[in-house]
Amino acid sequence: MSLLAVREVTKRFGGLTAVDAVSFDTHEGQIKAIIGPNGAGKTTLFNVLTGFERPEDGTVTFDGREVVGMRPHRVVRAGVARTFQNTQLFDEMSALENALVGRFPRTRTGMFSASLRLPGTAKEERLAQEEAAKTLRLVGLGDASSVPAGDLPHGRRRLLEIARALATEPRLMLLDEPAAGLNSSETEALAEVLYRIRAEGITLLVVEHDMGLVMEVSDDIVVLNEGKKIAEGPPRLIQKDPAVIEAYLGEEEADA
Amino acid sequence: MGARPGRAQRSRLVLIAAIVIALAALPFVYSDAYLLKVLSFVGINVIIVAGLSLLFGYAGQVSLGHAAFYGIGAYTSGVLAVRFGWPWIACVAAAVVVSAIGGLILAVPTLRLKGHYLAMATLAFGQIAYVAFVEAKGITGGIDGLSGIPSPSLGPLELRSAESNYLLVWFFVGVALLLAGNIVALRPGRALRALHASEAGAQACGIDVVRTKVQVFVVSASLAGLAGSLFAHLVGFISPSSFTLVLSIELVAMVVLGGMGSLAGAALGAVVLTLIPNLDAVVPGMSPRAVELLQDWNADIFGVILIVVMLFMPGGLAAGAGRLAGWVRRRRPAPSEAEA
Amino acid sequence: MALALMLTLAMVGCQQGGEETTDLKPTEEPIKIGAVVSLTGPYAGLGGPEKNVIDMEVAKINAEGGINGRPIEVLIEDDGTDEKKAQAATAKLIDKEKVVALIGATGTGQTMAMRGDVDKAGIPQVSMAGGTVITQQFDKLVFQTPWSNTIVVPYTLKYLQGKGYKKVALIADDGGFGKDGIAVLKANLAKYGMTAVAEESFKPEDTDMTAQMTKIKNAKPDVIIMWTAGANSAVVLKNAEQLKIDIPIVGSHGNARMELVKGAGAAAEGFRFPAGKILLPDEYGTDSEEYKVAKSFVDEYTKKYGEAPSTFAGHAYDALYIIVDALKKLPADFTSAQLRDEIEKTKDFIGIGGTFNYSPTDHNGLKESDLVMYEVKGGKWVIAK
Amino acid sequence: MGVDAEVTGSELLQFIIAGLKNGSIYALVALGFTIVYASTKAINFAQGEFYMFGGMFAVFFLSGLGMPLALAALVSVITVTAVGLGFDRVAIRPRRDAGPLTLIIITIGGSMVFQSFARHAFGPDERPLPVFTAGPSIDFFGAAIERQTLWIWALTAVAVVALTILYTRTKLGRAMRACMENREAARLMGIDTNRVVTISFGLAAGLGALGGLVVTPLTQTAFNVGPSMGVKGFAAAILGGLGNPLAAVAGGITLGLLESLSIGFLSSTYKDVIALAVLLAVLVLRPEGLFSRASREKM
Repeated sequence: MSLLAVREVTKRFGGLTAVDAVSFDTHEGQIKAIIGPNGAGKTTLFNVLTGFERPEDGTVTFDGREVVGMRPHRVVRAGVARTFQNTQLFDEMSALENALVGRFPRTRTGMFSASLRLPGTAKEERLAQEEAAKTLRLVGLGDASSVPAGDLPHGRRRLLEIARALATEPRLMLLDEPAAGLNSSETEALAEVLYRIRAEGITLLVVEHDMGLVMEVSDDIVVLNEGKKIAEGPPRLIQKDPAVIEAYLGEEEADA
Repeated sequence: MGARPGRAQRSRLVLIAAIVIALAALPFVYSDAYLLKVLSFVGINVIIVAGLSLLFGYAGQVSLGHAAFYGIGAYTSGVLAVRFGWPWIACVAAAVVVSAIGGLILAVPTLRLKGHYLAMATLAFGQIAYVAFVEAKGITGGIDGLSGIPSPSLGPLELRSAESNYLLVWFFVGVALLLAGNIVALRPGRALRALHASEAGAQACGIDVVRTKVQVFVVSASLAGLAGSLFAHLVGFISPSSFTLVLSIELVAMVVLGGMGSLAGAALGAVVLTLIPNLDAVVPGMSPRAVELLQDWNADIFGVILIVVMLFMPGGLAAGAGRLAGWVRRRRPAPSEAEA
Repeated sequence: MALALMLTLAMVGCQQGGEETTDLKPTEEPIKIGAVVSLTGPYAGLGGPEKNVIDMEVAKINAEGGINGRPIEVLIEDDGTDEKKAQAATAKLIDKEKVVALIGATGTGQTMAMRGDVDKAGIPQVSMAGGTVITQQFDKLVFQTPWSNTIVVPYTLKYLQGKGYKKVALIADDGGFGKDGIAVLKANLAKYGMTAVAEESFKPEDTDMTAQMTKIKNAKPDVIIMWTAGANSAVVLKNAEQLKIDIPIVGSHGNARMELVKGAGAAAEGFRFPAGKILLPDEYGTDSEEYKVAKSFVDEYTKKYGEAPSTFAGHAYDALYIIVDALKKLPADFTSAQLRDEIEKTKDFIGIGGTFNYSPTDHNGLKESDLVMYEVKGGKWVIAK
Repeated sequence: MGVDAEVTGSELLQFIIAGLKNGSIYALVALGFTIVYASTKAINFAQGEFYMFGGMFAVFFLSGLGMPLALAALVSVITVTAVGLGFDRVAIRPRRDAGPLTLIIITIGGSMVFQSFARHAFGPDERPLPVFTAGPSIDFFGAAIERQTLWIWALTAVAVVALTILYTRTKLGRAMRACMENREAARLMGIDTNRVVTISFGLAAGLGALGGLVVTPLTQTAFNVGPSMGVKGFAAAILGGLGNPLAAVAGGITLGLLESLSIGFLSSTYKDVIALAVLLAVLVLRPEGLFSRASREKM
């Protein structure tokens, strides 16, 4: 059974169709990549899958529940976490605090109980701290827990955002270009982290431009172009797919 | 909170304890009605600013209408006491509830607004509330104000003296700061800061942005309402001119001057800016001429302090004090700064 | 904590030291009176002359031997036209300076705000603000010196009735003065056979009233009554001129300021307003006692400060001398209750605003006969016919 | 009052004239807000004081120093522009990159100091200024237009045209517009953004001063007239849509008309409430302002 089922999702902005009747499935324990040239609609698709955008058409089912119409925080609580292409960290908060915010859906202390420090809040806080620290260690940021997120170098910011998403205890994680701006050793470390996450039993859906990384880590690839799905399959087949090659060649020509 | 909670936290607790004891002991060792009255006004502003700090300093939602919530609290309390003879504690509770409702009424339609647009919307709300205070003469007493508001009382115990009112106000200051302090130290406080830094990031962490914004607005408004109630019973007379835009602007200035995202800073900002016009209350032995000059140049001093702090203390008084403390600590040979 | 305690103790020490040094002449310890005046904020223009008068007259009283040999000292505090500051100042004057009586405040709101502390301390307060509420919400400790609207409005309406006007248009600011005036006007119009055909208001800080005046023009009243005190009075007159409204306009005692005549220029010609006789002391008759008091006050003030005193200056003069006259009648060991009683017994006190007669039911003390109707002619005040 | 007579055409015209007159002043102040906002993203709380200074300095140069009216007016606008430039130099430039909040608090401080300065220097009473052209008001289809109102319209129009030329025809104006769109990008393009901020403070001060100057003959001026006009100008700028000069002008005119028509058809007591309620409705329904096409902030 698929964990995430995307069916005929269409999202338009004015006259532009950013995502055009896209369907695919993601299975439990997979690392699935979404690739495509710039403007193919990958980020928009992510926004639809996580409740940030509402599609005009189509359904998104996660673990048997309809995601379309859920607001983003509900989607996270249902078990889908995400990162952003432009990292959305809380810069003035420490790395640990960022990860602690990630614990939000798995903790309960509200304004009222916090203000009075009702019984249970201290215990919950302590556990949350431990969990948050654990996710930091998992991505290799155990040494940076007290550093403000704004002071971290770019590569570590990407890792911190992953840690924060991990802290929400997701079953599915959506990573939007996690390797963008990373150097090769950082990218290798990232691949390592992705395997570790999968080892935790978490399914991954990754938008990525770094083909080396995509081919290395993903079990399955969806290719988008101009909002449409043009191919889907394992890496070795995708590499040879004429439609994919065509789409990428087009982009290179445009860039040149 | 740093990596070494032990020592830093201990010294902070000692500092807080010292402040609490000094404030509580003050009226017993030195009873000066003027000083106590001024400090009561300071305390009232600290309570409002504690709430505004949550809303603005932490969650980044600006409000130029907080004088309205303060006024709603004051009028609720005053009207119920004067016209309906409610007991004091019931008036306080009603003031908190009614201003919380006011916060809800403002928060819901303005949820989508950010920055200067939110500032303008809250400003408009404040101005409309002011007109309501003036025009609802049958209830509020109109522009002439509402007089004869009784002193706080608990059963047969009536708190009329400056000392008892001072202690009452600062008791509530303590409560307000404790509640707000707990909020910011725990999960909801992190949600507020997250919201401020990145709404998308906060949503991606499962934070219900709408609900959190409404909640913090309500909490903030109810603290202002509490302060308003205390004010009404402390002074016995309220009129619309105590709840104007000028006050709202001053309150925002207190939060920024003290330090965004710092409760202690905001409180410090409130203390400093409230004391300026009545500096002679805390500085003993000022000559009448000096007092006269102080009053004449009050606005200039206020303005110059705002400018100078903003120019030379990025992050406000709290950050400035923190840097000063850090400098002092560094002057002493510290054993090991084991920080990453 | 020990540090905080030490600091507190040090403050106590300092304070006691400070108090001792102020008593330079223990044999003739001054009688302390407190004054709460708006020297900054919107009412700064009113409070300034009030302070001037107090400074001038206190020096004069002390030069003439003070009160039964004791000098007086008036401690002036600025309330910044702010009620909270007025209260802090009151607490300071009562508890720290131990004043025997309070003058002030300049504004009605500030006066009302002082009441709680005044009641607690049980000392008399003589306000320089004109709000009806001050003496209508009666407090046996609180007196006032300006004409309240309950005196000025009937006087004005009687005058207008004499002119045969029936339909009036009302325009007022929506601050304390204007709102109070409108309320008293509406309560009294019928008594003088008049009806209101229009009622308009504006905010004290508004800069244009052509829309309001257009509506008034449309209502075709016999006379326009304008109840406001600030700079807007001139704007109303100018807007009326601009709209070619040739309906007579009558103002209030809040218009007895030369700034209005200067500000409105030609538009002020023919404008009438009621006020005390201080503007033209000759009205008293040059051989009367009232004339002498007013004339010497005007002359001294003009000599010292280079401009004629405003009516607000007169309110401060009256407040000060009402207290001083009461003090003169009391023994050296008087109590505040005695002082209050003595102020209430004030009879035929010839002041600047008129002749004061306080009673247990009347803490305003003035009568309609203390007023005259003025008219602006050739940029000057003359008695209106 | 229940005695409202029919509103005739000439009265309606009179309300519109009043609205356009006040609206022009609001527009000049709103322009100041929007120009500073465009370059700093901050609201200049001292804008109302520039307005106050415009009238106050003119009074001082005229009655205090005996200059002829035209010269006094000109020197006043120049002086206030210099004050704006000086304020930027002393208090804004050192913390220009600290973010809008810091700048806002600095301008609040500036507004207090300016206001207090005016009280100390010029006294607490209101001060008059003569009209630019004496004479009775002009009849216009049964409505009256005061001569000074023509001056207000003329000078507002000149200011708007000059500003449009500056923005569209000069290199400086293009730099300012680039800053408005995206300050970082403008800096990368080699535009001296510091200079743009300085100039915007000077322009804002000059425009505010012009507003205060032309209206003082009608209203007189005093040390404390700034804040309430500041609020009106801010409201007008928001109503139109922040950051767009033409929208600010449209916002100012709209606000002026809204007020005078509220008085004319509804109630003078609630005219501000009505204007503010409309403003709130606009904010809630169209947060980007009535006349601005600027896209809403993206996620």
